[in-house]
Amino acid sequence: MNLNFSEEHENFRKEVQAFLKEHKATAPTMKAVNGTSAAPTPEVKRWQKILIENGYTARTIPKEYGGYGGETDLIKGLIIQEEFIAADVSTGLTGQGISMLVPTLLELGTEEQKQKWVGPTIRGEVVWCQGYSEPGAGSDLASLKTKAVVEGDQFVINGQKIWTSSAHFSDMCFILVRTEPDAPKHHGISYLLMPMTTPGIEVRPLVTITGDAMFNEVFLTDVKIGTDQIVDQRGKGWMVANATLKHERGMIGNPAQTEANLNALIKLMKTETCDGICAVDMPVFRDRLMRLQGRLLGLKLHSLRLLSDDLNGKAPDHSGLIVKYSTAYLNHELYSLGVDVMGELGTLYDGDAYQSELDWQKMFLGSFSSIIGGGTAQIQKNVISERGLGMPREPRVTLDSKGWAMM
Amino acid sequence: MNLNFSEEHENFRKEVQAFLKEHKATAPTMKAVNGTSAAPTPEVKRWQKILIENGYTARTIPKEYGGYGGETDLIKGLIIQEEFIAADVSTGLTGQGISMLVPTLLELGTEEQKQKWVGPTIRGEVVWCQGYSEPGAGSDLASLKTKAVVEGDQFVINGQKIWTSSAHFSDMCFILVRTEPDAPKHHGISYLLMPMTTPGIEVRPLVTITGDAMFNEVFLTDVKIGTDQIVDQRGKGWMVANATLKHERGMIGNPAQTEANLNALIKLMKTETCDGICAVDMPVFRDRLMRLQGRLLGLKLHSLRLLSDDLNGKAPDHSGLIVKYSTAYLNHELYSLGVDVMGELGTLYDGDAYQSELDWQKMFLGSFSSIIGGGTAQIQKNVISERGLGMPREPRVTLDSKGWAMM
Amino acid sequence: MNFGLSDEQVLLQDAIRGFLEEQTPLDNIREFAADGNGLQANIWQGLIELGATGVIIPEQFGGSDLGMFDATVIMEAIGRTVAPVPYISTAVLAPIALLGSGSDAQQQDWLNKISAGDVTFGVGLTEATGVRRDAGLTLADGKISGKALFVIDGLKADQLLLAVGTDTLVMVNANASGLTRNRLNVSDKTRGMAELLLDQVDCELIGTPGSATDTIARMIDAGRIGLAAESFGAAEILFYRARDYALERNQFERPIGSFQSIKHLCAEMIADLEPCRSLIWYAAYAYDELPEEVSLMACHAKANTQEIAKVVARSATEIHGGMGFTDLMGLHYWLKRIELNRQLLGGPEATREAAARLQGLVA
Amino acid sequence: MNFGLSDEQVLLQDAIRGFLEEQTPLDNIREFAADGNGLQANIWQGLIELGATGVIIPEQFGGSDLGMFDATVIMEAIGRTVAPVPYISTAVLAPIALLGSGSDAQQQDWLNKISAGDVTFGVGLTEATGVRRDAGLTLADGKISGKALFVIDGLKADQLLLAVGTDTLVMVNANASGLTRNRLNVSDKTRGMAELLLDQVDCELIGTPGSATDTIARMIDAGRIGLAAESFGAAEILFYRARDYALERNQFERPIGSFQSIKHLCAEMIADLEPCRSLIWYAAYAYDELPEEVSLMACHAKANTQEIAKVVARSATEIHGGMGFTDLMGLHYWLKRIELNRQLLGGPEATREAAARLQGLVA
Repeated sequence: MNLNFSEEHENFRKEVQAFLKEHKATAPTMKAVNGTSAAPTPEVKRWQKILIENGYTARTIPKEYGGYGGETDLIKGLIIQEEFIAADVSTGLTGQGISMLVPTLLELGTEEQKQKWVGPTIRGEVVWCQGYSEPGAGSDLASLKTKAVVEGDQFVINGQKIWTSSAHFSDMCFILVRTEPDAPKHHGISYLLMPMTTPGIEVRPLVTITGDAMFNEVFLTDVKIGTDQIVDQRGKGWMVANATLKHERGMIGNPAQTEANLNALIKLMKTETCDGICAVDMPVFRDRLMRLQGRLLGLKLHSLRLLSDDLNGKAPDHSGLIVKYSTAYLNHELYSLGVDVMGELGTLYDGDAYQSELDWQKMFLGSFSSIIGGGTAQIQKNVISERGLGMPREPRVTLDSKGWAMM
Repeated sequence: MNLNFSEEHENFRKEVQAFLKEHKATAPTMKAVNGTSAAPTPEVKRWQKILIENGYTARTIPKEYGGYGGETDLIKGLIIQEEFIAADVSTGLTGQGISMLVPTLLELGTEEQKQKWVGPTIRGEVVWCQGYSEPGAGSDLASLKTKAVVEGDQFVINGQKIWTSSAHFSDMCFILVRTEPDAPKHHGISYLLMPMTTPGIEVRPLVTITGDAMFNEVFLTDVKIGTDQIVDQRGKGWMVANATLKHERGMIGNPAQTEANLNALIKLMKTETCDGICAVDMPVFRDRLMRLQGRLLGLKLHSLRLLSDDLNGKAPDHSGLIVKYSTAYLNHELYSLGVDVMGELGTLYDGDAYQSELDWQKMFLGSFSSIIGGGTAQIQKNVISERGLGMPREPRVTLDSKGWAMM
Repeated sequence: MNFGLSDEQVLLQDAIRGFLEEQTPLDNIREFAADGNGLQANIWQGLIELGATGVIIPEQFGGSDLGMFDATVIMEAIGRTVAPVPYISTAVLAPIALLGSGSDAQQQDWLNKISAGDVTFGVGLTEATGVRRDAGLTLADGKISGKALFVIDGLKADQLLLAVGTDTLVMVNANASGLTRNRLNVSDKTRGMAELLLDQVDCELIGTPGSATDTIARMIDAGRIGLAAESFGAAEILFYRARDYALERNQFERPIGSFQSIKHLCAEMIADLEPCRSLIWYAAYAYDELPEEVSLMACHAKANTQEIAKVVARSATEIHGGMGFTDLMGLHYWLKRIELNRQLLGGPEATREAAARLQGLVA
Repeated sequence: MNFGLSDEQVLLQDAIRGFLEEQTPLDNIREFAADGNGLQANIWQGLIELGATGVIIPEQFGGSDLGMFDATVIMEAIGRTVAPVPYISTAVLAPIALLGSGSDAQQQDWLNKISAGDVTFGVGLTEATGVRRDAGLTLADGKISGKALFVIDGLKADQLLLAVGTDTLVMVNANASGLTRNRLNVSDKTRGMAELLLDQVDCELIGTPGSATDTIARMIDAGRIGLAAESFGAAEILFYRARDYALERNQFERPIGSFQSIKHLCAEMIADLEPCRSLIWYAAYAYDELPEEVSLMACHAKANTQEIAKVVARSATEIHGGMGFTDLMGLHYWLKRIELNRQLLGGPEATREAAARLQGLVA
C-alpha cells in the first residue's frame, strides 16, 4: 500500500493550488457552470478557455482539436478534482457533448467531424443534447423506433425522443435513429448529428417529481439533415453509441460529492432539533448516520482502489460495475435521513423559509433520477452478474398470453 | 369488524378450559409430544387418545377411520389452539403422517387404505416419513430420479431421498418415485407407501448447521414393495403429492409461536446487560425490537383476517401465499436480535452455562431451515407473483453454454 | 366473527371510492396541486353529501355515529386518490377534541356544523408530538401567542384547533385579529399545511387549561391511524399500478413483468404491504372497542405502514423506469403524500419509541 | 501510488493462502471442529515457519517488522479457510501489548518467543469493550482475581493477556495456581474461547497499573481490523462458492444461476462486499501510517464488514438451498466464524457508536 504521490505529482498539486489561488476570485460559481438550465454565459466560456489553456479540463484532447494535448495521467486528474473541490471552484463544463460526443468523435469520427465539432464543443460554443431514449425504448434501447429514411442526399427523420436533458437550449443533438428497418434490431441503427434548429423539431419540457423540467421530450416530424451528418456507417449506430455509453459510465457515482453530502448531513444533525433534542443526540438517527458513513467510506476507498488498479494496468473486473448501483442507493438513503431528522420540516422544499441550508426534500426526490437514469437497478444487476460475475445472460424468449415461453 | 365469538363458541371455550384444568397435570410436556427424535412414547399415545376422544385433535376425521368425526369449525380450531397454548399443553402429535398423509388418503386413498392407515397413524401407532426431495430435485421436485420398476406384483425401488426427517424411527414412508421414465416429467411419478423395514433401505443422519441431525438421507437399493402400495394411479403421483403439499402449507408460519418468541426476547432484553446497561435501555436495540413487534402484529392480524376470510367464504387471493415467506424472515431476524443483545454470550449454545433461558444461537441457526425448507424464498416469490398476482410464469428455456436461450 | 368490513361498510367504501375516483383523474390532481390549497370545494361538498363528515359524530349532533373504523375506510379511500380534502382534521380530529373536552354548547354548535359540512378545521398537534425550531404557544389571559407549525389542513380552514403543550386545547377563528397564516411549501401539494403566527389572539378554550391531556392523546391515536390508512391506500394504488404497468410494458420483446427481478420485487412489495391492512383495521377497531390497546396499535400501524409504504412507493417508481418520476405518470403525487404522512404526528422512529414507552420499555 | 498489495505482499498472500488451503479440506475442518480447541498444531507450526507470527514484530526481536497491513493479509487468509489458529491473539494483539506497554525485558523475552513460535497467547479485552454478566477483574497486591469472559484463543494458550478495566494490562501463565479455565461452547468450533476464573492468581504487569489505556485502544483497533479481515475472507469464500454452485446446480433444466433472482442476489452480495476489501485495507494501512485515522476506520471496517458478511453468509446459504445448511457442504463453518467475529470486541451497534464518539458526535 502506498498512497503517496510522486514528487512530480506533488509539484503538480502545488501548481494547481497556485492557479486556484490566483484565479479563484474571478471564477464563476459552480452553479453558473454546471447548471443545466441554460447555455454557457460569456463568463463561463471565458473560464472554460482558461481551464483548457492550463490543462485543467479537456486535458487529454489533442491540441489540433482545441484541447490541451496532455498525456493521460489519472493521478493528475485526481489532483485536479481534489484541489478544485477543496477550493469550491468548478472544473469546467460537463455537458453530454463534452463527456460523451467528444470522446466518441475522437474515436470514430472523420477528420472533418473532429475539426468541425471538438473545439467548439469543449469551448462551450456548441451545446449538445443526447437523442437516445424513446418512450418505448428505455432499458431495451436497441428497440428504438425513430426512423430516418434517405431521400436524395438527406435523412428524413420521424419519431420521438425522451429524457433529452438540455434539449431546450442545445445547438446540436447526437441522435440514434433506425435507418435499416429490415436488419436485426442492433444492426439497423445509425448515429447522426442533428442541428436543433432544423425545422420539424419540437421540444416539450418534461416535468418530473421535483417539479422542475430537467428533461424534455423531443418530437421529430420530417426533420431533414444531410446524409453526411453520420458518425461511422449506416447500421453501425449501436456500436457507436456503446462507445459513447462507455464514456458515460465514468460520469456516474462521485464519492466526493456523496462525502460532501454526508458532511452536510452531520452539520444538519448537529443543529436540527425535536423537542429541544439535537438529531445527532438521538441514538437511532446517529446509528443510521454511522451506517451511511461506513458505506460511504467503503465506496470512497473502493473508488480509490479502482483508480489505483487502472493506474497499475490491472484488468477490470466486477469492481467497477458496482459503483453506480451502490452510489445511487447510498445517496438516496442519505437524503432520506436528512428528511427524517428534520421531521415535518423535511417535507418543505423549493425555497420554503423553514428549509435548512440544503434542500433535502428536493435532493431526496431528485435521487430517483440517479437510481433509474442510466439503467435501472435491475439492468445494473444484470450487468454486474453477467459481465462482472460471468453468470448466464437473460434468455431472450417470447411469451404467450399466459406467460409461457413460445419455443 | 366483529371479533366476538358466538355463545356456542364461548361455551366451547369454557369446555376446553375445563378440560385443560382437569388434564393439565397429567399431560406430557410439549417437548415429549413434539420432539422429532423418537417415536411416541406410551404416555404420548395415551394423551393422543384422550385428545381424539375429546375432539381436540383429529377433530374432523370421520369416526369410522378413528377420528372424532366433528364438523369443520375454524373458530373451534382457533379456540383449541389459543387455550392449549395459553395453558402450555400440547395439542397432540403433528408428524408428517398426520398432517400430510392422512388428509391425502382421506381425499385420494382407497377405502382399504383409509381403514388400514388413518386410525393407527392419528393414534401415533404408525409413524411416517416423507420421501419427496432428492439431492438433484429440490426446488424442481418433479425432476426426481428415484425409480420404481414393476417386477411381477412388486415395485423395485432404487435411488436416494434427502431431508427425510424422522426417517430413523418411522414405520412407513410415503414416497414419490418415477415409474414411467418415458412420460413428461410431471406425468411419470407415482406415490407409494413403503414400510421402512423393507430390506434395501439405509437411513443416514444428515448433520446440519445446528449440529443436530434433524434430517436424514435415505438410500434405496432394490427395495421391493407390493404394487398395491400405491395411492391413486401410476403416473398420478405428482397430483397426489400436490394434494399433500396443499395440506402442508397450513403448517408453516405460526404467529402464536413467533409472538411467544418476541415475548421471550423482551424478557431477555430486560435482563441482559452490557457494561451494566440493559439491552432494552439501548435505543438502537429497542428500535429493532419495536420494528419486529410491528411486523409481528401485522402478520398476526393478517392471519386472523385470513381465518376470517376463510370462515366467511371469501375466495383466496395472494394474501395466504405471503405468510410463510414473511414469517420465516421475521423469525430469523428476531433470533438475530436475541443473539445481538447478548453479544459474545449470544454465540454460546447447546447447554453452555452462560446461555439465557432460550438457546438463541441455536434458534438463529435453526431458522435457516425455515427460510429454505418447503420452498426457498425464490420459489415463494415465484408463487406469490404468479399465483397471487397473476404475473407470467417463469419461461422454461434451455440455455447453451453461454447462457443464451436455445430456441 | 368477521375481521374486516361489514356489508354496510363495504357499501360505504364503494360509495366513497367511487365518488373520489370519479373526481380525481390525473389531470384534476395536477390542477389541485397547482392550486395547492388542499381543499377542493366540490370534492369536499360531495363527501359531505355522502355523510362522510359525520361518521364519528353522535346522531344527536347530526352524525351517523358509526365509528373510527368507518372513518378509516374513508381515509384509506382518500389516500388512494390523494384527494385534497381536510377530512382528517375536520371530520376526525376536531370531533374527537370536541367530544372529549368540549362543553355541551361547543359540542352542540360545532359538531352539528361539522356533520352538516358548514365548517372546516385545521389541527395543530405538533406541540404534543414534537416541537421543531421556535414553535410554541402560550396562553395568557385567554389570549394565545406564539407560533404553531405544521397545522394540518390549516391553510384554508375556517377554525383552527391547537394544542398548547400536551394538556390544553384551544380553538381560534381563522379571521381572528393578530393571527397570520402562512403557506408551508410541502412537496405534497394536495394538503394545505400552514404556519400560524399568533400575537394575543382571541381563542376559545376546549375544556379548561390543563384538562385535555387524554383528549389530545386520543386525537394523536386517531390521527396516526388515519394517516396510516391514507398511506396504505396510496401505497396500494402505487403497487397495483406498478404490477399493471409491468404486465403492459414490453422491453426485450416481453412484458417486463415476466422478468423474475420485477416479479420478485412485486412479491416483496405485497408481502410487506398486505399485513398493514389488517394492522390498520385492528387499530381502528381498537379505537372503537378496545381502548386499552389502541395507543400501541396506532403507533405500530403508523410506523410499520409508513416504513413499508415508503419502500413500496420507491419500488413502484423504479418499476415504471424513467416514466415513474415524471408528471406524465403522476406517481409522485402518491409518493409525496406518503412522504408527508410519514413525518406528521411523529415519524417512524418517534412512534416506535412511543410504542416502547407504552409498554414500559423506556427507562 | 498503489492502493493494494505490494509485490512482496502478493507473494506473502499466495504463500499463506496456499499453505492454509492445503491444510483445510472440509474433512479436516470437520475434525478441527470436533476437537474444538481452536489450535491445530501442524497448521500453527506451518504459519510459524512461514514467518507469520513475526510480521508486526521488529527485527531485533526476531520478527520481520512488516506491519499491520501484512498481518491483515494473513488474517484474511485465515478467515478464508476458517483455520483454527490463535493468530490474532498471539501474533497481533500480544505483540501490540508488549510493544506498547511492556518493559524492555518483557519485549526481549516474549517477542522473540512469539517470532520463533515458542508461545501462544489468549487475549481478554472484554473488560474494555463491553462487560457482560458478572465478569470483571481486580488487581490487588500484584494478584489478580475475578472472572474474564470470552478470552480469545484462550482455551489452549500458554499465556493469557488480560485487560483490567480499560487502563491496565496483565499477563497470567495458563498454569498459574488459582486459575480455572473453562471452555465456552461457541457455535464456531474453530476458535478456542475461554472463561477464566481467577482467585488470587500471580500475574505479570504489562506496564504500570493504569498506564495501558493507549495500548489497549491500539489492541482494540488492531483486533477490530483483524476480525473484519477474517470475516471478509470468510464472506468472500461463501460468495464465490454460492456463485459457482449456482452455475453448476441445475433445476428446471437450467443452471439456477441463470435465474434472475439468483443473478441479482449475487450482484447485490458482491456490490455490498467488494468495498469492504478497500475499507479493511485502508484501516490496516492507517494503523501503520495514519494513527489519527485508524480508530475510526477500524470501527467502520468492523461494523460495515460484519453487517455485510452476515447477509452474504445468509444469502450464500440460501442459494445452496437445503444443502446450504448441511454439514455435507460445510458452509456453516464460515457462517459461524462470521457470527462469532460479529460479537467480539464490540458488535456493529457498539462499534458504530464508538465511531460516532470518536467524531465528537456523542454528547
